[in-house]
Amino acid sequence: MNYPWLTTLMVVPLVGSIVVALLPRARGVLAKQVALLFSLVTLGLTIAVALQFSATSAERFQFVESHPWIPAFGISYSVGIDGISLVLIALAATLVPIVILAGWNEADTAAGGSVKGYFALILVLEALMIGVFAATDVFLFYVFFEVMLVPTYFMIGRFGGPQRSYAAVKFLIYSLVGGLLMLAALIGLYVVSAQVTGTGTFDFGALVGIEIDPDLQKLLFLGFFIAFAIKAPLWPFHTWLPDAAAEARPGTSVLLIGVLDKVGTFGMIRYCLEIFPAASEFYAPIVIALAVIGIFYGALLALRQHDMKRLFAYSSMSHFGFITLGIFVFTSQGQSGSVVYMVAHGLSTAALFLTAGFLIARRHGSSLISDYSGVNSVAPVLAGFFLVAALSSLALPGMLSFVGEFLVLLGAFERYLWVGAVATIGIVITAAYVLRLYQKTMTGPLKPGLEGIGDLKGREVTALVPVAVLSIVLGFFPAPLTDVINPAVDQVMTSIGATDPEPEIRSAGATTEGGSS
Amino acid sequence: MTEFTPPEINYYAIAPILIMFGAAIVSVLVEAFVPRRGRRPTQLVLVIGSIVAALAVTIDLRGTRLVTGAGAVAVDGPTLLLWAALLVISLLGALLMAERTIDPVGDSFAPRASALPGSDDEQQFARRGYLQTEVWPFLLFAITGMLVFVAANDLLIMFVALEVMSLPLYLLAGMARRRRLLSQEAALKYFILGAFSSAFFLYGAALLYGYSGSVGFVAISDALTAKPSEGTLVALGVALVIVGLLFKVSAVPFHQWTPDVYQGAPTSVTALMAATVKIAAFGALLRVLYVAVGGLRWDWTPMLWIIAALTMLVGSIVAISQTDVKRMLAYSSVAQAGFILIGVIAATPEGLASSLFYLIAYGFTTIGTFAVVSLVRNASGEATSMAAWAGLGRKSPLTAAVFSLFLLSLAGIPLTSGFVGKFAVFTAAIASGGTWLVIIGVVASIIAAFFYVRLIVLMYFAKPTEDTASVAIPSAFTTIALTTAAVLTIALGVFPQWLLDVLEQAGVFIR
Amino acid sequence: MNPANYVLLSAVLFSIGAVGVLVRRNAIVVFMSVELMLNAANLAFVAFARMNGNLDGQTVAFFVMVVAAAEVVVGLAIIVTIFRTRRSASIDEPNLLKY
Amino acid sequence: MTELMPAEGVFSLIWLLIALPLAGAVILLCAGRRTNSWGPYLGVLTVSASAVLGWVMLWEMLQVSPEQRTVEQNLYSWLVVGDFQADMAFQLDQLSMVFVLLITTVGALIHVYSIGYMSHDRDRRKFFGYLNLFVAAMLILVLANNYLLLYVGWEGVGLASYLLIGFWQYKPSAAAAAKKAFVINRVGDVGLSLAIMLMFVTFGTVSFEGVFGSADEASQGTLNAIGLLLLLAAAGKSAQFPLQAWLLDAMEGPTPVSALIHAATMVTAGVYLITRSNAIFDIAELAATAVIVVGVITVFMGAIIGSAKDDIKKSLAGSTMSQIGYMVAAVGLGPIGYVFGIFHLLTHGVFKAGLFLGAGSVMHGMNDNVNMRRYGALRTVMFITFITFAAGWLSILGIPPFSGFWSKDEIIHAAFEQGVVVGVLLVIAAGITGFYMTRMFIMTFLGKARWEEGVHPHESPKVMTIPLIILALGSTFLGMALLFWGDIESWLEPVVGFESKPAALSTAATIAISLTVVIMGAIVAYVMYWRRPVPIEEPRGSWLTRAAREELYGNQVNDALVVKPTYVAARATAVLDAKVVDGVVNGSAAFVGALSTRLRRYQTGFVRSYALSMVGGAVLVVLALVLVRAS
Repeated sequence: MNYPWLTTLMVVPLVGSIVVALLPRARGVLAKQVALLFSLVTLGLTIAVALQFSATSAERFQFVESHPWIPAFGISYSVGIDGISLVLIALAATLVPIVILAGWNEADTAAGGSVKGYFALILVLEALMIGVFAATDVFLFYVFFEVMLVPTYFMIGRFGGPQRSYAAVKFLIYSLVGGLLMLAALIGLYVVSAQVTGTGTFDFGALVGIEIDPDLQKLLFLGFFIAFAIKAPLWPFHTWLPDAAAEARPGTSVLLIGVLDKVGTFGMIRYCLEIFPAASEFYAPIVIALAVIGIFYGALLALRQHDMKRLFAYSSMSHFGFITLGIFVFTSQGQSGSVVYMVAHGLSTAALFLTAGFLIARRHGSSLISDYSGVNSVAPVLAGFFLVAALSSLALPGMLSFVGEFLVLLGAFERYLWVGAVATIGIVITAAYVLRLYQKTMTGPLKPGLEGIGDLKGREVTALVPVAVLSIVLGFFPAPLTDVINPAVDQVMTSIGATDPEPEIRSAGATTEGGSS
Repeated sequence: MTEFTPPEINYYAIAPILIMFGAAIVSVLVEAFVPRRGRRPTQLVLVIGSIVAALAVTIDLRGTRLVTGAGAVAVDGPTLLLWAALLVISLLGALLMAERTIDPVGDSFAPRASALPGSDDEQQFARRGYLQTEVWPFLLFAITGMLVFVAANDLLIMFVALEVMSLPLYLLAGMARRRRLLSQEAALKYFILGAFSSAFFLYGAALLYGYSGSVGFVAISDALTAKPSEGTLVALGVALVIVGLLFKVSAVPFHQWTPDVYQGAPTSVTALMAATVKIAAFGALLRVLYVAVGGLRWDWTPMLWIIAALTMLVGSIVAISQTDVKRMLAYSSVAQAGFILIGVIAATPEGLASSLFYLIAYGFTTIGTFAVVSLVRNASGEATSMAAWAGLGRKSPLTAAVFSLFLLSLAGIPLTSGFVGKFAVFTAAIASGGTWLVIIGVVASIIAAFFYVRLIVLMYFAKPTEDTASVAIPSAFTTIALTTAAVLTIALGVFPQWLLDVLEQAGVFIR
Repeated sequence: MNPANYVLLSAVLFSIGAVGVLVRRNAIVVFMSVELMLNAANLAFVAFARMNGNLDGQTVAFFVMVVAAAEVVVGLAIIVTIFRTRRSASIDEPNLLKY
Repeated sequence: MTELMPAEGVFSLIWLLIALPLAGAVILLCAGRRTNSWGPYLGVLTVSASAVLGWVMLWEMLQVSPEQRTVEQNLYSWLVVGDFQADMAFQLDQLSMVFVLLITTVGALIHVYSIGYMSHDRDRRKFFGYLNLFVAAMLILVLANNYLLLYVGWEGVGLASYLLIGFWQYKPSAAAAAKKAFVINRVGDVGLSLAIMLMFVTFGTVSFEGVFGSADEASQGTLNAIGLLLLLAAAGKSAQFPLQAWLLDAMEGPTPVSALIHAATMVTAGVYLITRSNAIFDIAELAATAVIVVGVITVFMGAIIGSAKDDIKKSLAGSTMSQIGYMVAAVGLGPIGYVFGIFHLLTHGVFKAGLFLGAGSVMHGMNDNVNMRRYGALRTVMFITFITFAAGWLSILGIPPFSGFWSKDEIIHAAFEQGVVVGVLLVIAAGITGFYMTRMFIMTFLGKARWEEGVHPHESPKVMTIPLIILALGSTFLGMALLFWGDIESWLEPVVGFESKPAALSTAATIAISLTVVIMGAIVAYVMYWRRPVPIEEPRGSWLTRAAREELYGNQVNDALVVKPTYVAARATAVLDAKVVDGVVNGSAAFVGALSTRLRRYQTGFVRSYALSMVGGAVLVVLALVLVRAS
């Protein structure tokens, strides 16, 4: 398989963005159509890649491409995907057309920028998102990681609410803080690799094996981890998120929280864990503590938000707590669960933000919960999707998010009984804030002024249906995800030298796969 | 009476210097003898031709590695590389200075520098459409000085080169057509402080001469090995020489001229100066530190360490509260000097290579930055007040995009040359044990990002107001300069390997 | 007389020049102070030449004199221009560029 | 452990039991309002088909020997990660068979009834969609062969319950009640999830077969922990103390919902869960005792609340709590009680559904007024409702030969076998039951009419009364049928391991005692509510009455112990977030900004000050070098 599939995946949206950007300013509709077309082509290519992906392959990375880029620093353009990257790329490729479709009119009223600009930025971002998950060279990853900031920054800052510039700057500065710390650690890693192997390298495969002095590992780990913790965002590095989510357009928020922030958790599982196993083990208790704090902190804050978008942001923070928790308990259930959760959260975030976005757009941009009541009676379809999104967010069994959340909690429980038990309590608060939101906005007597808002239109329904269907269908058939994730997680577990705890009693009925050892 | 043996001089090796010097003299003659009408075209042909010729020779010289003129001039890899960079950037600078379409009145220089601002005299000159063409000999002399400066292998030549480079620049700084008072003030400050700092340099040179019995770098280095015990004299000498050079690179606390001069000087001159003087001065500083007093490395490292940290932090922090674009960029150039110093301190071949990379990247980005500044105008000339930049992204998307590119490069965002430069110096520093300096550098980068981003915010996220400036449509001169800078900023960010290869081939300073 | 004393003298002259730059307000005087500093360096060069027993220092002194002369030309040009504009030779007066 | 039989013949259609109502739900919920006309019939059809299929399966099951009656159908591997495996697999045994029949049959009847009850609602297809969804989820719950799949059904019925309680969303009270039900249930769900996790950690599996097969190898501590967690789950779903507070509010939902979900089926899921996990509770003594305690407490709470409420549905809801308390107490008794718990569950499911539907029929005729103080003397105008309600009333009282008599009496008997205290308590509670049910019966159907003006009570249409009649027949005969003809004890024996112990009290004595007490309760009600006129305004009442009207302050306790502290914590977190966490960020930005304005002041614009700082810098550089050199 010599065809450079992954590069193609990046190039197509990039070309699309250039085409869109070159269209005349007045042809807004054409720009949208072209953008949608390119994103759909990318989705098609992604599906083609996914179909060719072999879950049982002995090779960790598939579709590998490697070309020297800056040999002076041991940097190469190396891409390749394992199961984890594959599902996240698929998530990105799925959400982009949905966001384009849902955001069809989002940029029309934007104060700051042109219509085609918005869609061109989305496509640039898609290329970068695919790149960041596909990179197998740490430097290349870093480049994508940082460059992603630029389109996102413009998407928030040019096409957002009244406070968008503050939010965009806060987002950027926060991210840059993380990015620069990571840069320092990255360079440190390179220098160490040069000392250990003779020639410095950024190749992920080569870096996984090398022995790093434990004290140094701890420092380097921190550099990477803080960058990822800011991106993810983990408590207490989260305060950029509510502002960004509140000010950005719903589509931007979907891509930002649904996909971009996953780079943080992806980075933790791929880079922090595998390159710095000893440090990961050392810091695991602290990280777990932060994650658990984040679960409750986000949930409690979500409970008293007056603004829908801020509520979603805090709820995401809570969810990211779960994801991080799953990663750092070093069990295959926890880690697979985290990856599933990443996908599930992407879908549920998309559903929430887009549905809320449709609602907000019908009320001239107010996202205050108190401005809504009884929407269900005038827009039942909208309310229905909102409910599905809410249920996905509270991880109702049968939804994909349940699979993720349960596995994460199970993984945590296996390793640290009390951590798992305490974190499980979080699901009650989640239910409370999600249903409180639904109750206040969708039910009750109709708020005056909402009479004429009208239900969802065909385009909007078309955008939401795939998200809802995927959430539910994958909830009952998660195998397409878990089949590709599990081998990758096993690799991670092997790299860090962790094994699942054995059950107290080997039951006769239990699966005995690998149990005889 | 010993017999006088003239030193052997490899004329071809120093041909770029000679070409520029010759061109400078011819240029003076042109001023004297060519009729007014024909001066500008003649000068332009002369300047561009000589620079291109010098550049061609420089390229032809690649691989040369020799010391000539009785040890006074070293032509080695770094020298040639710096020459090439200086010449290319000077060429871009010359193009900017040649621009005359963006200002309806003419070019950006006072028609008669000595005239009283606003006087009848001056107005008459303006009415007649007289143009200042003295700037061209000045430019050529300054370039000559820079070329010598980076090749100087003894303190005397270095001092002379310093002055040959600086004196024309002092004058150029004072020649702005608009805002004459500011321009003159900038010239005065630049001159007084420049002279002051060269006095320090010179006295330091005297002390080093007293210590080693020679002004040659190699001799000084040998003396340090021969008699390492004599401390104070050499320490004083090194300190004063370094102070003189740190002034030119605008390191804290010798930086205070920078914002005033950058702001007051005509923007095209600022562009030239910000890019080339920094390169030349760092070239000289590197040679002094690595060749002459490399043996004292452990002595000057702590001092430079502190200076670097201060430079990065003060430059970045003060830039935050600036309200004038040029002034902000001046503080940014202070901060950038600190980053380059990180690479300098590494004192390894990687340190040298990374500093050079950073310098070159910085040079192109900077000249591009100021080129954009020169285009953003309102009725009273250049609009350097930040308020006038609000909403520029809406009014002139392309200009704003290019400017953002430069800002992102200065901020060190990947896929720009600034990032690779930062990456290179940080790598060199960490490899030689400068981790904490890198961490300070990271902190400073974060602070610096703040003000770069602020400008982008202003351009894109603010609504245009009545005060928003408009972008002048430049002639081919500025367009070429701007495009080259932008292309190189991206090219060096995306495909830096060729320059890294060149740097590797260039090797280290010859001794 | 010990040549080292000339070095000391040069140091004193250098310091006087430096202090002069700091305390005097008239641009011309400030400029003269800078020249004094250059000449202090010259003195040091000559004294060191004597101590080191070679002529390099004296050669340098000649170069410095030329450079100083060039500096005078440029410096006076600038100062005179400013004087014509502002009718004052105080170097504290041009104070538009700050902060 | 019985052997699992592969799903063949009609049993290969186990999945269809669930798929039919699920398909109905999907069609009705996705197709929109255009299905309003035929949607209800589709709902009835799918559930009825499931019911028929269920009866066919029962028939088939009766054809094989008791050991072969456990059928397993494994559809696919649902969730496999590491050693964790949960299949999409169903297990149909005697216990789930019973539930399948209860759910589908009662469900079908209530669907039919709803056609009439909801005929004027503009969202009725949605209602039927939700009901279908509920039936499907409930079937998943009882058919799952592992705890994780059970959990899907468990939360699925919670969702359906949420949707149906809040069906009239425009009523804020309904929406609030729905949310409350879901959130309180989530507390129970935490218990269930933790129990599942603990099972996996202990046994390495979450399938029934695997867990029960090696339950005896686990330690007491672990089993007790699992048991208590399961009890927490059961308490949530079955509205047992201390998670009882949602059930009374849940009466905001349409009455068929109350009948189906909050009386007959869903609320009994807790009983099912404990019975299903009998292998654990048989060994975990502490947990089993806790089950009894919770059951008994709830028996009293429900009965007391039921005695004071004037809202007919809430009174019935209190009764439901109380009756489920009986079942829970029964299954806490161990092998002896499981059968009777399930037995009572079945009879209760039928007669309570009848009672609720009867109440619904009354409300239908009374313009949806639920206040019993405005009822009275309805026996003539709503004769069928009166008769069918009477059957339910006698059944719940435990008057022979009505269904409730057989099942409740067995529970009391079993309780006496276990210990006198529990037996006595349950008998006393039976007395209270006699009181409040008689009170309800009298206030509604007998005495003088206290109708509001403009109310013209009338009998409900046939589509509503026929289900009532069927359920009334069930209330009358089901107990006997199950006990004598169906032989429920031996039917369930393979699953729950029924055993008979020597009784402390003879059967006759038990019957005598409990009947006496019940009739005493009924007489008190007769005296209070028939002999004396019923005031239209509710009297102030004793402290116990007032407490009971306040649902024994359950909401207040929850508020004080959970809700308020949570909101206080949320507010504190918000302050922390804004002032400290974000404050540090904005603060450091402000600090740098302030530093910047401060530092730029040093750039005075005076050349001489620049020169001074140069000199200063030079001095420092010199000093640094000299000092380093000297050291």
